[in-house]
Formats: sequence, structure tokens, C-alpha cells
Amino acid sequence: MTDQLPTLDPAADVTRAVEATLFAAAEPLSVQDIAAYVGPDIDVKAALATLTNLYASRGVNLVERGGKWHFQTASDLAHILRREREETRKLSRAGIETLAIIAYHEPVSRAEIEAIRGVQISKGTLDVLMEAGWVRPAGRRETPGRPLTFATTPAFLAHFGLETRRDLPGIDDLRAAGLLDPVDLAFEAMELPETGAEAEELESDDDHA
Amino acid sequence: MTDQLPTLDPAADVTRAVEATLFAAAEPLSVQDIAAYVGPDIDVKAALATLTNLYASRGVNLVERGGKWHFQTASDLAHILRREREETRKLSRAGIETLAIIAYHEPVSRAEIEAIRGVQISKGTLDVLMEAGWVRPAGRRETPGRPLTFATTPAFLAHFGLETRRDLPGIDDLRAAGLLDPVDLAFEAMELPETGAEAEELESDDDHA
Amino acid sequence: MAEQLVIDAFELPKAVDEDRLTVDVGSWEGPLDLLLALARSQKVDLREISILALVDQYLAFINDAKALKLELAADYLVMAAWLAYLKSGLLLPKDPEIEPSPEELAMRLQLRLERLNAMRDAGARLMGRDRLGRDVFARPAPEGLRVVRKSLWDANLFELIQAYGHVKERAEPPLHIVHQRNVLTLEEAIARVSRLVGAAIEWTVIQRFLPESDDPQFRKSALASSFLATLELARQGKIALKQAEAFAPLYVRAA
Repeated sequence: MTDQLPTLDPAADVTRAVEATLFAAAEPLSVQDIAAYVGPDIDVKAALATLTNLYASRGVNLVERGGKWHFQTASDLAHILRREREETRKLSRAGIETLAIIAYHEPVSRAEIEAIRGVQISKGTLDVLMEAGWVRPAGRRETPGRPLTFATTPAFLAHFGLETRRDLPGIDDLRAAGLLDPVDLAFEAMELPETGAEAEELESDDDHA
Repeated sequence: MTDQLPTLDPAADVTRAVEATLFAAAEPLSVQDIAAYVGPDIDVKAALATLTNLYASRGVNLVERGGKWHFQTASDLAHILRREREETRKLSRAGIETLAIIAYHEPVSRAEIEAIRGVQISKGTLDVLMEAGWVRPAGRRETPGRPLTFATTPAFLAHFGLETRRDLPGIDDLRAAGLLDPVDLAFEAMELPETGAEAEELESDDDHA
Repeated sequence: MAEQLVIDAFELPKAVDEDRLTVDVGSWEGPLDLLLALARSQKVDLREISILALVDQYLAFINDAKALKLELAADYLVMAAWLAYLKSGLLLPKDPEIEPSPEELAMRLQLRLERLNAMRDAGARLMGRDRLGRDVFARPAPEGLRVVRKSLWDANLFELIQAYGHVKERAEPPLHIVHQRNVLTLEEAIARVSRLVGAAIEWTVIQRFLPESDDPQFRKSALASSFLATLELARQGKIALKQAEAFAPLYVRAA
């Protein structure tokens, strides 16, 4: 291919100069802009035509927009240029409590969740649960205000290894398993940082103010 | 030319993908970085070789610097592009010498730099080199005092157009001539004829201290 | 010892204010820098340099500077003194008792100059390269590569039900249940002591009235309850108590 050989011919040198100028420019350039770099006696338009043709099938294309020229990555490759990175993150305490309340009480409105939790929930908490695919909106309740209710999803059951919601242990089971032991609560009260985090979350939640 | 036709062949598509990734990247990319975008089963190295060859005679070249790849304008076109660009801030003589000493001796401690230059490093010299992104702290030497050492960065190689430190101008000659060895070592390596013949172990006087 | 002195002599004084130095003796960065500049002016390979000529040049420069009433930094004068000493050593007949020899000192000075010179050249060659951002250019406004972070949320069933338990417990008023403990209640103790004392007229030590047990906690509880029981029964006039002094055995009998 000719573009792999050292260029001896003046037209090729012009093309190279235009190519480098466009590459190094922070903004799209007009023909006049380019001429200011490569010199007045140069057929910039011919060079642009050559380059457009040369790059047409490449990963990078030379394009004209409103009389200005610039390189851009080929549009069919856009999907490559974004990479998804998966990060495992721990659900916050507010998140897991809200999820539990939804699982035990669904369909349940936000106000009901807050009544059960005894503290308000921030908007982000439900967003996270929906982003995780565990919670879905479950229609509006036909009561004054028609509050939106939430319920769990099949993905929730799958993630937590449950056949149905009925597999969730009842309150008596929890107490028997020591999960409702008051000692636990006493310990929790000592974990001040956690309490602080909860308070912060509430402060940042301005739509309850 | 084949590269002007729509590519149907998978190898060409891979090359286009690597080309677009490098073109869109804000920073030089390693082979691993590129693979994270174009996919794990892709022969990135082969694509890089193809592209390097393809762009070798163009106004834009693909270059490797310290294991990372990026496109840059061809150096012979500097005269066209240098216009209207502010000269990179001029490095002081102390800065240049210190940078050279670090590059040719790395990892090297501050005291060793000072021993070669014969003067103390003034406060801003290393700061400027680190701010430019050319020099980084490179751990402590396990000698008394555990002095911090310094070394160059990939950005240093990129800025000065070096693929690796082995490309530092004249480094092989300097090493062969012993000019990268400390004075003590170099002196011991020299055979001074009179040392054997005349030296007798004597109490040294210290009046020239 | 001798080695140490050589190094000391070459490790030039460091307390140099660079700004002042520039004002005082031109653009040299310390005596070694000045020496190298003078050596290069000999226009020969540094390996061929005449150290004696170099010393003369340096001393002449320092003398000129003094004549111009320039204030010389101390390290320049220290170097001048050291070079004068070196010169005399090189010129005078060899004295084998001087260690290290002037020739060694001269050689070390030359090695230092060669090294500084090599790095100065290397720096110049580095700066002369095609530099990114000055001679060659990267793409200044790349589209950029995006990393889309996709969170995988992590929680397990245990955490879920534990969280629910916490919520319920917090919402409901807590019920505190005191565990059954093995104690002798005051009522039991009163009944027991009054029964055992009966109509006994002999003084009997209180320990005799305690129930048998292997549980030390129960024994403590029994002693405390029984003691309170004796006080109560004494108050009621049913029994009499006797104790010789504090912590002495406590005796009980029917009143």
C-alpha cells in the first residue's frame, strides 16, 4: 500500500501535513484554518478529499461539520469505547432494612416503610434497590394521595435463594433464632458510627424536610 | 487499497477497534488497557503492529512509550505545528541536570544527585520535576537513614519520545565508560601504578579538613 | 580515616543560597560547576585535562573576583584553599607519608568533573529530543474513553432477616425479661431462719442456718438474705443477735 512507504511525492507531504494539523487541533478546523498552518499555496481541499477517502473505512474517520473538519472515531465502534466495570458493593444498613420491610410487607408504600422503620428513608435507598433489580414499583394504592407501592422481584428471590416470599422466616422464628435478642440492640446502640451514618443520610434527604 | 474498502475481515475489524480506542483515549494505553475495551480474546499486539506499520509514514504515528501506546504527530512536521503554541515552561539548568541524573541513574537518592552536581538541590527542583509528572518517589533504599530514592515515570518516556530507558541517548556508552558509577567505585577500578609501589599504611594527618 | 577526609574535602559545603551565589559569581552553580566550565575552556577531552592548569585557572578567577570586590560564597573559598593545597602537593617532591596522595585527589576531582560533564551533556541531549507537546503532539481533545460503573449489590439472606428483626425490635416496645437466677429470697430466708432458730437458747453462729449448696453464688445470696432475715426478726423481737466486733462471727438465738 502506498501509505506504508516513505513519501517522496509532494502531494503526499501536503496530505501528511494536513493530517497532522487536524490531529493536533483542539477544535474542528476550516480550510482557511488549515491553510494558516500548512501554507497558502497548498491545495488543502485536495488533501482533505484524499484523507477522507483514506480514513473512510478505518476506526477513525475524517468528517466535515458546518465547513469545519475534524477526526472522530467511527460511529460503529462507539460501543467499544465505553467499558462496563462491575463493582461489588455492600448494601447500606438503610438499604437492607428497607429491602427487608418491602419483602415482608409488600406491596408497601414509602410512608409505610418509614412508619415501620421508625426513620425516614432517602430517595437514593429505593433507587439502589431498584438498580439492583430487587425491588419494583407495584402500582398505586387506592387511598388518598394514591401512594406508589413497592414489591420485590423474581431476581430478589433468586439472589436470596428463596422459592417464594413465604420462605422468609416469621417473627417468631427470628426471635427463636436469637435475632431479636435485646442484647443485640444494646450492642447496636453502642455502634455510634453507624448511628451517625443514618443521621447523615437523613440530613441529605431534603424532600422530607 | 484494502483499507479503503469496507472491512469484512475480522482482523481488520480488530485493527479498527484498537485504532479507535487509542484515538479516543485521553492517555497512552497499555496492551491490557486496550484489551479491556476491545475484548479479552483479541490479539491486541498484532493489531498494534499492523497499525504501527500502517501509520509509520503518515502525518500521525503510533508510538510505544514505556509500555504504553499513543498516536502523535510525526516529528518531521514539528515546524508546521509549533507555531502559535506556547513553549513548554523552560526547565532551569538545575532541573535539566537533576532530571538527567535521575533518568540515567535511577533509582537515585537526593544525596547521590547532590554528590554528582556538587551542590545541594534547591527546594523547588525536585518539586518541579514531580509536578511535570516526569519524576516519582521510588521507595527507600535499605541503607542507614533509609533515604528516599527517585525514578522517572512513563510520562517522562512519553514526553521525551523514549520507548524505554534503554533509549536514553548515549546510556550504553556512558555505562561502558563507567560514567554512571560512583567516583569511589570508578577510582577503585582504576589501577594506579604508584599505589602498589609506594603506599605504606601511615597515620593520616587531618590538617586539611 | 584518610578516605573520610577525601570525601569531606570533595563534599562541598552545602549551605549555599543559590540566589546570592548567582549575584556574586555569575551563573555558576557552586565551585564544581565553575571548575567544569573552566575545564571545558581548556578545549580538550576531560580525560586529558591538566589539573594543575585547572587549579591555576580557578585560583586566578577567585583572585579576580576578589579584586572586583565581589562577595564570594564560602564554598568557593574553601574550594580555592583546597585546590591550593592540592597544587602544592602536586608540585612538591613526593612525600609518601601523605595519604591519600595528591595524585589520587587530582584523579578523584577529574572523575567528578567527568561525571558532572556526562550528565550535563545527557541533559542537553534529552532536551534536544522531539518532545511531546513541543515538537510532536498528541490529540488535544480526544473523545475520551468512558468507564461505565455497574454496581453489583451484595447482601445475603441472613443480613436481610437480621435487618428485619432489628426493624421490628426497634418499632416494638422492648420487653425485658430478667433471667431466673438461683437465689434465696428474703421471704424464704425469714421463714427458714425463724423455723430453725425455733426456741434455741444457745448462741448459734449464723452460718449454721444457711442451706447446703455447691453453688457459690447461691451461698452468697443465702448469707445476704439470711442476714437481712435475722435483722428483720430481731426488729420484730423474735430473736437476739450478738457480734463481738466488726466482721466477727454473728451469733443468733431465740429471744
